[in-house]
Amino acid sequence: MTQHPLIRVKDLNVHIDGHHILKNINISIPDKSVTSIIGPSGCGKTTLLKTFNRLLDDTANVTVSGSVLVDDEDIYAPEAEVTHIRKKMGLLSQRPYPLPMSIYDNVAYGPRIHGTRDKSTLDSIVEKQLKDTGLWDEVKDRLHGPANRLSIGQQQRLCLARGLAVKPEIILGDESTSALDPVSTHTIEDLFVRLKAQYTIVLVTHILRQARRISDYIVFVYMGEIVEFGPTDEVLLHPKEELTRQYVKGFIS
Amino acid sequence: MTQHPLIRVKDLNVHIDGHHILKNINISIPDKSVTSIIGPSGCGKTTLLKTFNRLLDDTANVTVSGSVLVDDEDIYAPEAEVTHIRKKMGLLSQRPYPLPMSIYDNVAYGPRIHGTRDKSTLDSIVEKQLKDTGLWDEVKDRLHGPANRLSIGQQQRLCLARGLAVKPEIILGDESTSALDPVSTHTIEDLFVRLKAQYTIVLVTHILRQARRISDYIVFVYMGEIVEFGPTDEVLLHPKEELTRQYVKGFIS
Amino acid sequence: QEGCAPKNSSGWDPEKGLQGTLSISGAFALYPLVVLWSEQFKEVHPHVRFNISAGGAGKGIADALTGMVDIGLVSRDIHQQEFERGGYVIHVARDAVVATVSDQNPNLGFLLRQGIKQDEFRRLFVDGTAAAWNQINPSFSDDDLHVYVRSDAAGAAETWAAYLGHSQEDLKGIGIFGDPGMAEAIQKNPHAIGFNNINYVYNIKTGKQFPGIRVVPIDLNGDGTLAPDENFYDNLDSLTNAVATGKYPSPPSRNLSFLVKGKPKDTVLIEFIKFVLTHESQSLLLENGYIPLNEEQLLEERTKLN
Amino acid sequence: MGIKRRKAEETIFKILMVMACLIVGSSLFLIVGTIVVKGVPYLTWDMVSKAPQGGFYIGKEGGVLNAIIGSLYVAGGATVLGLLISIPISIYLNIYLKGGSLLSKSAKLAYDVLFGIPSIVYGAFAFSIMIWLGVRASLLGGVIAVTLLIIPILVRTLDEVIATVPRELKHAALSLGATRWETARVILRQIKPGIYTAVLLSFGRGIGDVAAVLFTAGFSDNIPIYIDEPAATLPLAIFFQLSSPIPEVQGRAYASALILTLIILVIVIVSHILATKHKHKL
Amino acid sequence: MNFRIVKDKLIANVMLILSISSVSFVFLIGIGLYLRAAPLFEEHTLLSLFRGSNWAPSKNQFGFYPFIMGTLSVTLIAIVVALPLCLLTAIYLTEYAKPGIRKVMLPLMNILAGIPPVIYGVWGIFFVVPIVREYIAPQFMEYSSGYTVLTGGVVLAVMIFPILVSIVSEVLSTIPKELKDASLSLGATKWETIKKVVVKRARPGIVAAMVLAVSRAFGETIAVLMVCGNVPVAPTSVFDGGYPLPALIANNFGEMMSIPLYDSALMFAALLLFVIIFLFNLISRIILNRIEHKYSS
Ligand SMILES: Nc1ncnc2c1ncn2[C@@H]1O[C@H](COP(=O)(O)OP(=O)(O)OP(=O)(O)O)[C@@H](O)[C@H]1O
Ligand SMILES: Nc1ncnc2c1ncn2[C@@H]1O[C@H](COP(=O)(O)OP(=O)(O)OP(=O)(O)O)[C@@H](O)[C@H]1O
Ligand SMILES: [Mg+2]
Ligand SMILES: [Mg+2]
Repeated sequence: MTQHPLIRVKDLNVHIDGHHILKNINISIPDKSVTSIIGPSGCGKTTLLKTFNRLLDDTANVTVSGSVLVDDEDIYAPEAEVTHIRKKMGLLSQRPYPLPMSIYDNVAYGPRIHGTRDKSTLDSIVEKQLKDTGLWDEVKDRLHGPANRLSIGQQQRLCLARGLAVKPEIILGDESTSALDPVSTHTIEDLFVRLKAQYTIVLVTHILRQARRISDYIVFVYMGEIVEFGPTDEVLLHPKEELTRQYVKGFIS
Repeated sequence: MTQHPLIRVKDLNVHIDGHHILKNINISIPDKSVTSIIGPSGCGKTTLLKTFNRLLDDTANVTVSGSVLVDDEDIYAPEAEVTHIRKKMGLLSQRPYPLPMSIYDNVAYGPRIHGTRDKSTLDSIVEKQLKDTGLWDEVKDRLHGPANRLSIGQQQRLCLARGLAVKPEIILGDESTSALDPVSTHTIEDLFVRLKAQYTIVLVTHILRQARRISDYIVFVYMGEIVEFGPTDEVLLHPKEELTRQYVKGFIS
Repeated sequence: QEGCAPKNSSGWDPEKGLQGTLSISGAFALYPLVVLWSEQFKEVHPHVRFNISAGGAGKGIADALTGMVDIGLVSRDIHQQEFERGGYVIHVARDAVVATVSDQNPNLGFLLRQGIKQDEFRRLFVDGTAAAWNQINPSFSDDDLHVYVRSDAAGAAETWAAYLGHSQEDLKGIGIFGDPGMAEAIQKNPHAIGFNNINYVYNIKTGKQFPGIRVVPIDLNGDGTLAPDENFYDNLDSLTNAVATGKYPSPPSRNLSFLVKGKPKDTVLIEFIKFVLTHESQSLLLENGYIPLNEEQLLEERTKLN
Repeated sequence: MGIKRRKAEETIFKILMVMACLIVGSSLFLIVGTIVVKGVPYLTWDMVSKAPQGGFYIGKEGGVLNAIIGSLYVAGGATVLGLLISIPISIYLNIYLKGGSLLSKSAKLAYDVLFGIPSIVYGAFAFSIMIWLGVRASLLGGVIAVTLLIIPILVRTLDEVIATVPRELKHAALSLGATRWETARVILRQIKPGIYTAVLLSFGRGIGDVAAVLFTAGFSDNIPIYIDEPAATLPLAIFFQLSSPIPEVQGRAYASALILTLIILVIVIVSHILATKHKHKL
Repeated sequence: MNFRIVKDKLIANVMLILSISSVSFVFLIGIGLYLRAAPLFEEHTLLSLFRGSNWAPSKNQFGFYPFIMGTLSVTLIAIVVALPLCLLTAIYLTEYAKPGIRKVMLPLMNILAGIPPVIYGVWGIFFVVPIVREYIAPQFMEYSSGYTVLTGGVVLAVMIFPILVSIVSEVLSTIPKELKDASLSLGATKWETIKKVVVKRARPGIVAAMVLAVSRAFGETIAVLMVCGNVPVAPTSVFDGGYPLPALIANNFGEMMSIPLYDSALMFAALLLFVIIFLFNLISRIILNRIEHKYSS
């Protein structure tokens, strides 16, 4: 871990409805690299990503304790500026939710609220993002049609494009390719690899091959706890913990 | 194709909002086997599955022409009985939607409406289905908690369990493992393989390896048309069409 | 629990005496009285049932004329069309409408001393052109004049208009809802003039006028002063006396009536109306702010039943 | 547009919202306050436990039990009847019919129109029919008129709420082989809080309306026992007592209004409990 | 099994009949009103009824112009007052307010929906009339009684608060949290999320609630008639008295229903109101359909 840790999580605990969902999370996520979070379904990966972004704030019966430091700023400090934090971190949620507007407006939404008004600038942002995510050809004829008519895979890519259009410093992707075919998956993976030169990327993924292909570090979460964290090859090929070994066995064999 | 074709689609065309989404589909899906539908995101896979089930019926601006014969009964015939057809075919939708009730009630919903009232029978159905889908251990303590609090992957397995509890003759699974970790995916794949002895299974999947592992036949759809249909190995290893070759290239290499 | 009310035939039964059901509906003004009367009637004739409901004079008339009820309670004049459809009217009580001002009215002294003539009232309420008090009578102050009339269709307004030779729709002014509303509006505005039923002006128990509100006397003979025999507004007794003897003109005093369809034939109905027209029943009126019929009127109404 | 300006905009609107909420809240509190202040001095046990005895309306003994029971019968009966009619209609329009069909469009238009028709017109309409049928003012007449009055409220509110249910939910139930009716029941479950809102709105409208019952329910001092007897209702009792010259009786009008408010309060609380109980189960 | 399907079909037919009969009910009311108003047309032309401004039934003068203007102005004032207040309140309650406030305010709305119009009228006389008379009107003119279209509009606005706030809150609260999260995680402030996403998604519902509220305002009777002065003259300023159609009907129906021509005139007033509401709804529905079409899934 040579790089500067950008996100530092200290003693994070999350309770939902009295259930202890995340337990004593301590982790430092390095700058300018791809970190993958893996773990069985329901182990708390999505919850972890959401705490980075304070999206659990207004859910009923949720208590979050501990601290999350981003660029040495504690985002759970009372004086923290949530909007600002969220702009800095782009969360690409697991279930794509297009905003109730056209495809174009979905992508332009972020830049617009952050002050870009110029039509041609917006046009080029939209085009670039849609091309980057491989959606351009599929939707270029109906940019002004409603976004919720897209297929699920298209929605997923649209939400990716929308999230990347605000140029977040940190990208949090929650199973961002789960609904995509191999070709589109490839496009997105390439995109992430390109982006990591400038951004910090945290991905949740179930596909160990994908984790292997694109990530520098891997976090293995099990039942709300971090079991192992380290460089990709170490965790996948020579896991220290028995639990990890069990989990990646399918991959190794 | 030695088996008896169970679903026969003839000259099926679907238009949505004036766009030609499915074009001249002709296919016979064989009995007691697993058929996988593959193809790039947005090519019309979900739409095709929905036409098998007449779920497009109530969407505005949709026209369906052609015929779909299930067991030699045309489901688009005016006198066809939709509820009956839908019971026969269990559609597991791409985006899991738990019903607004408890986990238990979600699974018991189907058996209940189809006449099972006995508490202990229901209990055993619920337990069996949840065990089959690998969810039992995760939820057995909160069977009567709300289903929409589950993680996405858990929801997906719940919806699987719910759909299988009806004991449909034909299972239509739309990317049924997209949100699952390798272990759960494995459980589900095994389940499908076991089920095919009695049922006809049609799956949409993006993971070519998965298609290879579990399916007997493969349909490759591209831009609303069926490009190739045949036994798994033929299509994946020795595709006849150039388009198919392109698509499965990533897999072959 | 629910079902249909038992029907019993109406008439005379040797064992039970009078028996039957009387249905009554109509004006709110008469409703409390009729309820009282029916209670007393039932003490004598326990086997008579009453169904009394309120809903407005027009509703009472419509009900009575279509045979839905036996008696319609009426607090306004009966229109020709209603007579033509068989309305038969028996007066059962009297009421009076008086003009009212605030006791803070700058002209109160003048008003109490000289009253207002009929044609001055007409200028106030019908012409609607005067904007200051002295445009009505030069001896009044030049304060603003605000005329209040009733915004709801009401017997009182109809009667007041009839006194001026018009109908309610010809009265011009700011419409106020209901008698209590009018009394309150008058109390609050020293420059206003309006009209009320007497029981909203006099406290029934003490017979005195309510604080804040004063009756404007009518200068009956138009001589510009209020002679002692024109001045009977001091308390409720003297006013009701004046109404009963006809010193206070009609209109603005008015009849409250029962309307039945055709001349009544049903025994129970006739007995009840007769009962209402007895002195004993009439004596209830005064303590409720209404005015009993005098001897001649009672006789006249009773003969309508024969 | 810097973050400061955007934050400022949010702050400004937040202030506006708080002000709006205060205005709305305080005007409403004022109304309830008026009723409480003017009604409490006259609120006695007799008011709620006795029917008017002779002379109640000139300030003597009695209470408005007849009107309380009449109102509960009328509003309760109408709400139940209204639900029985309007739930099927809104289900039909939203679940059975294809979106955008002519019937569903014209039905929505029809209900919007019906919603705006003054209650006096419903009263007059029901009254005309009653005269035509030879039915006199009675509990039944009142229930029918109020049912007509609240059906549009129920249908349109339910309609709006059902329209927000995602289509996927409907598909989920359908593809399990549920009939449309069974699917409808799942959706009703999802919108239960909305149903409470609709019921409360319409019950409130039904129990508070004067004009619809004025000609149809009649007004009687007897506690209604039979469905074809005239029945007093609270709003009419309030209306009527307010116009009395006697301060005592006017005061009782406010006490009656207070009773009415308390009845609604109880119903709001009970349905709230039902609603949260349901949420717990979900 | 078959029984379920038969049941479903049966229910479908019952519902179809219910729906169709409820649609025809509108026609029934329209036709009923027309028939009862018909005697009036024998003596008056439609145009003279619309344009005439003299109201003197006993002299056979039936001018409805003042009443139409009265209705329109009172309703307009009510909407102008109520709409922004209620939208802001509903948004505040669903999105910003602490659960405690929400738990008090929303049930309060339901209680208020049940308070009889008479009480609103009395409240108007106690509070709104004096405020208009003493404080607002003197800023603009010499004297006003306080019984004005403005007063009527304000009281009416308060009366439609409950329905607007309840329905709009109900619609807003059904917006999925994920959708809001999507916008928030793009760095939008909460307000921006509400303005651009929540309100947009809820727009059909909000517009429908508005349409309902306006319809209700057109038809509200007793409370308005107690405070708006009821002078049958078309108002020229908000401080003039006005006389809306429902007030005309309610005022006179009980008293005059036994006089045929008067009765017809009142039924004509109801018919007029019916037509106004119908046109309003038709137009807003056309607009609503456009919106729905654009954003529906
Ligand atoms: N109203 C519409 N107008 C134009 N195109 C539409 C409309 N509705 C759906 N489509 C298109 O229909 C196509 C088929 O969608 P479908 O959901 O069947 O795709 P899919 O193959 O399941 O994709 P995925 O793998 O992403 O789920 C998509 O390209 C979608 O954009
Ligand atoms: N109210 C609740 N009561 C009990 N458990 C809850 C509640 N809400 C969430 N959970 C649990 O929290 C756990 C973490 O959920 P999360 O969505 O973070 O899982 P995940 O790792 O993202 O899973 P997936 O891979 O399926 O998306 C799940 O097991 C879920 O069931
Ligand atoms: Mg997750
Ligand atoms: Mg799909």
